[in-house]
Amino acid sequence: MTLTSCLILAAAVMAIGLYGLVTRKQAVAMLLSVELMANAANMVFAAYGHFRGGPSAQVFVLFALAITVAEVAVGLALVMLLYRRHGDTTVDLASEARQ
Amino acid sequence: MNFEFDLGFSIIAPIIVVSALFVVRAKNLIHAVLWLGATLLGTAALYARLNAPFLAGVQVLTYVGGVVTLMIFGVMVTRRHDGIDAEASSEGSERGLIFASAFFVLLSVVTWKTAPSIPNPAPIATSAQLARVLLDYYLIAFEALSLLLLAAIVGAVVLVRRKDPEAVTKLRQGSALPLINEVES
Amino acid sequence: MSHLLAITIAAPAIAGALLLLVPSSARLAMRVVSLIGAVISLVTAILVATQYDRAQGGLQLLETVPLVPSLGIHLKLAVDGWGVALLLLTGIIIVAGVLASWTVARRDKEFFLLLLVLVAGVFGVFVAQDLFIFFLFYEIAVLPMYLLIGIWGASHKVPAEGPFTFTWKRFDVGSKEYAAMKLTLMLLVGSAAILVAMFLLWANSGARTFDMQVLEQTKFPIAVQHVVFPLVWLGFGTLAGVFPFHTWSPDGHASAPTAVSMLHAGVLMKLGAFGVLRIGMVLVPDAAAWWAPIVGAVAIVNVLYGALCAASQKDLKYIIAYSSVSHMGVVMLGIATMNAAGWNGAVYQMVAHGIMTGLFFALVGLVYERAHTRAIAKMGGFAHTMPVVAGFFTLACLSSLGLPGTAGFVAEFMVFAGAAKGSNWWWAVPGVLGAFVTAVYVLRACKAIFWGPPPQGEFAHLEDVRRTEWAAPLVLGTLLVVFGFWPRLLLDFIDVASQGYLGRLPVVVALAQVVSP
Amino acid sequence: MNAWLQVFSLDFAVAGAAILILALDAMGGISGRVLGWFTAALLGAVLVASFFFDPSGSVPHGVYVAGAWVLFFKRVFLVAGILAVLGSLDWLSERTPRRQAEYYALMLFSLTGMMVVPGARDWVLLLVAFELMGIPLYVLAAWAKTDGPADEPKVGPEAGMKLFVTGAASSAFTLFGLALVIGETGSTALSALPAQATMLTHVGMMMVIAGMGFKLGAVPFHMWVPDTYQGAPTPFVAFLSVAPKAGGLAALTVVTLSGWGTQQTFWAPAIAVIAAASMVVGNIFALPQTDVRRLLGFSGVAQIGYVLVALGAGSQEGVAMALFFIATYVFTNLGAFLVVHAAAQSSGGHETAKLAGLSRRSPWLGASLLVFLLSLAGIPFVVGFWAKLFVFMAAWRAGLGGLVVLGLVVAVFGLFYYLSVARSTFMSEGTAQEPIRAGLALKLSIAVCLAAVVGLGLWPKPLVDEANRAASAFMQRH
Amino acid sequence: MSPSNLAIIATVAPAVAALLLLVVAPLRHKGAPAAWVTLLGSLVSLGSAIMLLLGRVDGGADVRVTTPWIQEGSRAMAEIGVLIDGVSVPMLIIVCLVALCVQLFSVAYMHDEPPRAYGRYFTLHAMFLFSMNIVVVSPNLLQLFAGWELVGLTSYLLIGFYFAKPSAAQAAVKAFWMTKLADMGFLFGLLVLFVATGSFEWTSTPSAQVATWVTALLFVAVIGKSAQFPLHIWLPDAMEGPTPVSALLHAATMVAAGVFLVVRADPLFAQAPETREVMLWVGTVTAVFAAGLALVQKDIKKVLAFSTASQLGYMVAALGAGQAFAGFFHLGTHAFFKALLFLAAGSVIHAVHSNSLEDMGGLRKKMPLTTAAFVIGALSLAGVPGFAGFFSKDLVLGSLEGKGHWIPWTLLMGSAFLTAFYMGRVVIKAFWGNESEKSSHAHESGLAMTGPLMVLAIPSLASGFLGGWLASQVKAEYHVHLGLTPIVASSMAILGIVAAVVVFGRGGKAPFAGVLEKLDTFSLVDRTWASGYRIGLLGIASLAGWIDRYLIDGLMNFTGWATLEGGASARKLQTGLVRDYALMVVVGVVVLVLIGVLR
Repeated sequence: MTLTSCLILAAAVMAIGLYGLVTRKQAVAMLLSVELMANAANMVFAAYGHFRGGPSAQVFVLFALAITVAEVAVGLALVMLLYRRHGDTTVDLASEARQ
Repeated sequence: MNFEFDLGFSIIAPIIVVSALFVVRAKNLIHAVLWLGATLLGTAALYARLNAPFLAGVQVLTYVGGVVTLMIFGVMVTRRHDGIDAEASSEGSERGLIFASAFFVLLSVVTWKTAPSIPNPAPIATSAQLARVLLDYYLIAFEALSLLLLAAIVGAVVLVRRKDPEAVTKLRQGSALPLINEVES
Repeated sequence: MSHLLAITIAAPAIAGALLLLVPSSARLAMRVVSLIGAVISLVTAILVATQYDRAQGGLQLLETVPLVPSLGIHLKLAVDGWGVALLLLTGIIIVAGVLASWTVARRDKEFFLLLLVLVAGVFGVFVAQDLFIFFLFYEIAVLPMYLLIGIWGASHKVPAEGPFTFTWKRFDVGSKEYAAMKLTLMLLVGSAAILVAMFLLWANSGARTFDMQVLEQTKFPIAVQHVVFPLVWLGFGTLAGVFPFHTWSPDGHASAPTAVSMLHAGVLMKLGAFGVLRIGMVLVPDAAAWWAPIVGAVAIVNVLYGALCAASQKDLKYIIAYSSVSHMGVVMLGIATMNAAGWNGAVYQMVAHGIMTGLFFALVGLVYERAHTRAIAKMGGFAHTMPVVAGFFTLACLSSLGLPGTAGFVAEFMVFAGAAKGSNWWWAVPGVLGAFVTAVYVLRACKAIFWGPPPQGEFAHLEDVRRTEWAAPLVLGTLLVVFGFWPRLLLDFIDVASQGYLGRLPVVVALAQVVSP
Repeated sequence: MNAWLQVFSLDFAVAGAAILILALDAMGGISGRVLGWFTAALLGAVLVASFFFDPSGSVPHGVYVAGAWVLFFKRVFLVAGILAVLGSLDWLSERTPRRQAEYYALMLFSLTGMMVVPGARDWVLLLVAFELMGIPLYVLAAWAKTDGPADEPKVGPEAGMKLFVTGAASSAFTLFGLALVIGETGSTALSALPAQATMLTHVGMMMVIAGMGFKLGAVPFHMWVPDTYQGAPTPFVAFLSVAPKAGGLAALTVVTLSGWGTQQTFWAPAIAVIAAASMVVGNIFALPQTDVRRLLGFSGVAQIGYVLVALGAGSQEGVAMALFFIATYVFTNLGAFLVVHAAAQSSGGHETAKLAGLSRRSPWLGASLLVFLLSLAGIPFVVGFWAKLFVFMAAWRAGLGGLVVLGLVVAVFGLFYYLSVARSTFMSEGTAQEPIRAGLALKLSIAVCLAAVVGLGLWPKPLVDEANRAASAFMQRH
Repeated sequence: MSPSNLAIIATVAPAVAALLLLVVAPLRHKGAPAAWVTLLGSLVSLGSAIMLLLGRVDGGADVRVTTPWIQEGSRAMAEIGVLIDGVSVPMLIIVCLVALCVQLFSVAYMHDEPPRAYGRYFTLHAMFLFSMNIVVVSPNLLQLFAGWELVGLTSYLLIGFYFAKPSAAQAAVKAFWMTKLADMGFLFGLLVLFVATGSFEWTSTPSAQVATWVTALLFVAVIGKSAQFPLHIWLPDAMEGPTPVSALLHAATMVAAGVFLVVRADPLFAQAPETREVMLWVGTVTAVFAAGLALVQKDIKKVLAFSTASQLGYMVAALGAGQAFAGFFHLGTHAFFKALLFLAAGSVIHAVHSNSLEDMGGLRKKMPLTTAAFVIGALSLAGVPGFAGFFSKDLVLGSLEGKGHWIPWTLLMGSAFLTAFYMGRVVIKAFWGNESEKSSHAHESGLAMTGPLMVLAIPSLASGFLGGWLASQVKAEYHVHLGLTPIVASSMAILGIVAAVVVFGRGGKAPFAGVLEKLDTFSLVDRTWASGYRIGLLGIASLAGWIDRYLIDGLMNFTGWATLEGGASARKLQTGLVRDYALMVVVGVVVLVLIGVLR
């Protein structure tokens, strides 16, 4: 196990998250993809933390986790709102605002 | 660059990747959330392997325990009553695939070329160290983070709370959709 | 240090501000305030002319206020001989313009406000000695036009034809909104070019200044000049109606209300030519000398092509509008000669054409107000009922075709003489031909409108000029003749400026004095 | 601890105000309208305080540096906040009377985040502040929920959702990029960046820039802009279209010039590309818009392009001019949105056509809108001209002539659509004749914007001097 | 009073009159006062001219007074002023005298006009005299040009005096356009001269090539103004104006300006033999051609018009032969007798209310004075020995003989015969023969009209004897030589009259009349110009107009259209789908990363 392999693993997860983000129609599924991406970022931190040492990387992960959770909370609220509006959480339905 | 074989990583990495793939491709949203849980657990294992047990713990607690639960809740709440599972989108998936792979390839190549290899892992930071830094160096950030969480909570509550008389009236008239949290006031 | 120049600029602006305080119902007060503002600037313009020392020449009545010194921007006002002549022109036209818009019925407060703002900008351009301020005033002069045309203008239909018929779906070609938008956009594309040129001059001036006196002394690298000149030429040239960027002009002038047409064709188009002369020719002389043949060649296209287009028009205002394109070509031709005769002629033509076209549009406005049509085919015999209008119209026609005894002759003759003297003597040929074509179309129009049997039916009782309407034709017509018989009234000012600027350009003068045949 | 208090006094004040508002609301008995005025007053007090109390200084470890630079931004944010609160007051009390306090509180939270951003010199603080600025915006964007006139498409949730998804994606990228950057440099301090720059750092930094670009609404991270502007409550959009932009600009400036300053060759091309793309795309996409909010949205994208041109200059002058630009942009764009809001309230729609006859109905509103539009178009004697001019001059001096020319060319497109709006307001005759009704707060807010746009247009020097001072403070302290 | 002041007064007096009438509208609108003002102006002019003449008789020298007019780089590019010499003073007298007579005549002739029109008429007359005087006294070619153009303007306004008549309007415009077309030559000539010599003096001596160019270009203007072939077509049409106007403009003064120009610029023309060659031939052709057409005109004024063109042909031919004095002399005599003829014709027209020869006949009993005047004029025109026309025509033909231009000489002799022949025709048709319906009610005009006739009859008879004096004024040689020319010329005149009596006395038709009539009605030259105008000018104009509207402007529209369409189609990228928005973020990141990596 090297830093490189860890980073590439993270990149893979990030890419998968990206893929999910841009292909899934379901709002919740998009949230899941965002989670994957955030998770990938955390992996990178952790990997650097392991190989480079020092507390900053790990601290950052903690902050990142908190931020992600906050985002998820708001995101889910929005999903709920969307569902009330359209009766579904397929975000494609929410495309009225365009001309 | 030397590539040493590491059993833990060799097991964890495929789990993470495969479960992540299932997250984005699973037709059933509940399944997808569960697969996410698997990914996150795998990540926690990776943290542990990376000498960050504290992180692993946090990961399990907040993510697997918190986020995944929240997600499942979200799915349950918003699933349509006829119970049909959502299908993974296929529209535009080629574009997504292309750009996602482009991103991956790009990043991998750069990583490979930069070769940030540090053969000897540094000494790990203890939880105590973390706490010290958190409350000194990162104090302001920490404070701001608390504000951030407060804002998120307030925001989330405001969004889902149903108080607006107009909406309530509409709901009573049946023009809006029936919801789990019928009418608050 | 007198503040004559500042007063000249400020008077209309302050009158405009005062207009805001006049209640909308006090319509006469509104007009009087506007007129006073205009008259004050005319008077100060005349005072400027009397105070200007012709023997000394150069820039006089200097006023400077630092505006953004860190960027080399100063509010620097001063006047040279050209400026004197053009200030007078502007003062005359705005007074005539205010009088000509006495009968504006709709939203008159805004109308006068915009008119006065516009003219303040025009005054500013002619006296600004800081490139930046020059540009600033230029923009102020150009922009109110959008609303003036768009709100108070007149629309008409242009039949869809030609290879670009499909664009009619998107544009209401011929409508006032179309005209206003086209005019504004084209002129602002020009402004963008000017801005780039300005940056180039500023950045290469060494001193990082916009002071035109400093810039005049600066020897810019030839590469810079070669970029700056075409930008200035086309940028300002768009306003001067340089082919093929003239197409805003016919539609714009045809759609604009009377006073606006008067001001726009009479004064605003001169801003463009003045910019080319003052910035292009004076600040970057080396590139100007290189580009002059092209400028001149395009100018003669303007002269002839504009005249031919005018000859084909059936709408009175379009005829006058195209004649402006043609006459501005004469101005540009004069500028391109780069000798004293040509420059004098160009500036003189600015004045002559300004007065002439102002008169034209004032009269067309009168005719239109009464007959409610601009189609020549419908008119005829109007001289029986409106002889005064007919008389002044004929006078304007004569100046337009360059008849001796009118200002137009002096101007055109000097330009042609300058052209013939310059390195491209043949420029004079299409120029003179253009004057002939002008004779054809103006007299044809004049005949069609005013001559013939007395009008019948709806046109039988058209009124001749009424009291307030006398002023504009009388003043402008008289000046056409006065300046035609005694050109030195203005030429003495203009010449001293041309001399000064030419004297600083030894290379160019040597080049221009190659006598050809 | 004292140093902290002093340096963060203004930020604490705003955060405290947020909590105070929430608490007052929880106590009950105070009408939302009063809360709104109270919020504005609190912000006003903080703004006034900023002129009498110098919060300069830095906290231990150099995590945060305060000075003229920070103060400039804080004032901009405060002004934007006050104007937005005043502008929202009537709409809120009429449309969502039951959740006014939360609105103000969330706006104050967001403001707190913004105010911390410019001074942050540590990645963690920067990130948290940035997110603190962003997350309340997601909520506010979706504020309309299902309310609104029956004939209007209810795009409130959609507005929030679009902002959220693009925002979350951007955040994820920022996080990932930061992970690379911090990992490579081994420190969360921005100052560690230049010394340790590897290619991975650069890749990470690009992702961070992308995150900032999202907040700025720069191309290609701008897709949310028109949709969100259309769906979110217009008074909020007025805020959204200026304050977070200023925040994003502050963050981007700090990240590039302070953190990454010596690596200009790496980031300058990226900024230039984003700037060019923003100017072109914003202006072209705005052309066919029929909804004023969308139109102003795309115009905002273009305006951000202009700011980035100044930033791309990478010089102290460029920074100063960007500051000037964004400060004036606050007044201009906020004012424009508020006028549109006022007009739409009366005519029932935000389409350009619905503005017809505005100048007849309410001459002052019409004139204000014209002034704002002209300012956006960069016409002399309103402040937008100076802003654009200064930006271009700075860029020109830095050798970005190409960008300047491009900007000038596409500015002409801009003129077209601004004038199209002006045409509706001034030239078309609408059916309605009665004056637009607008509350005192809204009028006050618009009047302040108008006064600022015209006043600064006539005499830009004070603000230029201030911006220069802020920029020089920033460039010297790094 | 100094000669220069006198000259200025002579020039400006009509201008003052015109200005007064223009500004003080009531004066003009009343009618009669306008006539007095104008007459006063003309009288002052004439008086000053006579005083000038007396001064010269007393041995006064040439005087030239100028002042700068147009500045160019601190020096005067052009000057204006007066030149008093042997050419300008006699010409001034001729012009003022003829003008005064015509104006006097008009007082009665035009009295049926409404007062406003009457006032306008006299205002224009004053303007005309002013313009003509500018030409006459001008010290350089530029001022001459200015006056020349002003003459064109007033002639335009006078021809179009009856502007309600479409034909008059058309004729006025046509006259202006044709002369303006030719005047371009003048302008070019001026420019070439200016470029070559830096001045507009006719005394300058440029290179031979330049002189040829300048004179050739000036001659183009002469062709137009003096109604030479092929630009003569405006002259017959110009008869639409009131008859006194025809007398003034198209007989004595305006058309003479062309000849006057050549006389003035003789020093230049002397340097350009090629131009003179051309002039000789143009003059000859015009003389013959116009005489032929004069033969078949039914309108008395048109006969006179063509005869004018023909006589101007003589003058031009003389100038072409290098005998400027001959041309000038003929110009002077022609001015008197042609004015006389026109005014007499006017008197006839006034009496019978028709221009047509068919409506006349047998008028000699009813209008003896007019008849006498007309006959004197006709005899003078025909060149019957003893009359003024004889001397001048003899000089013209003699100069051709002297230079050995035998072909033109022969042709002009033939033309002289024709002249006598067609004038005989007119006299016989109008004054002898049977009375027509209209002529039966005719009666002699009043003194106001016959008076000027009598005044003009005197110089028509006697001015031929002034040749010697005139020659001394212009410092030319002059002697009546008794050679081939006078004999042939006088026999031609007499033969012509005899032939006319033989042919027309019995009511016959001229030989070849049919052909000539065809030629006249078909009017090839006219048609050529008309189609040139319609197809050439208006055709190109409408093409240009179309191109501008639909191609050039179309291109501008297209630019706008393409931009807007571009915006509209680009808008489709804004799908409204969140996924796509997210995708754009990804794209952006990838691009940025690429930039970062590749940089």
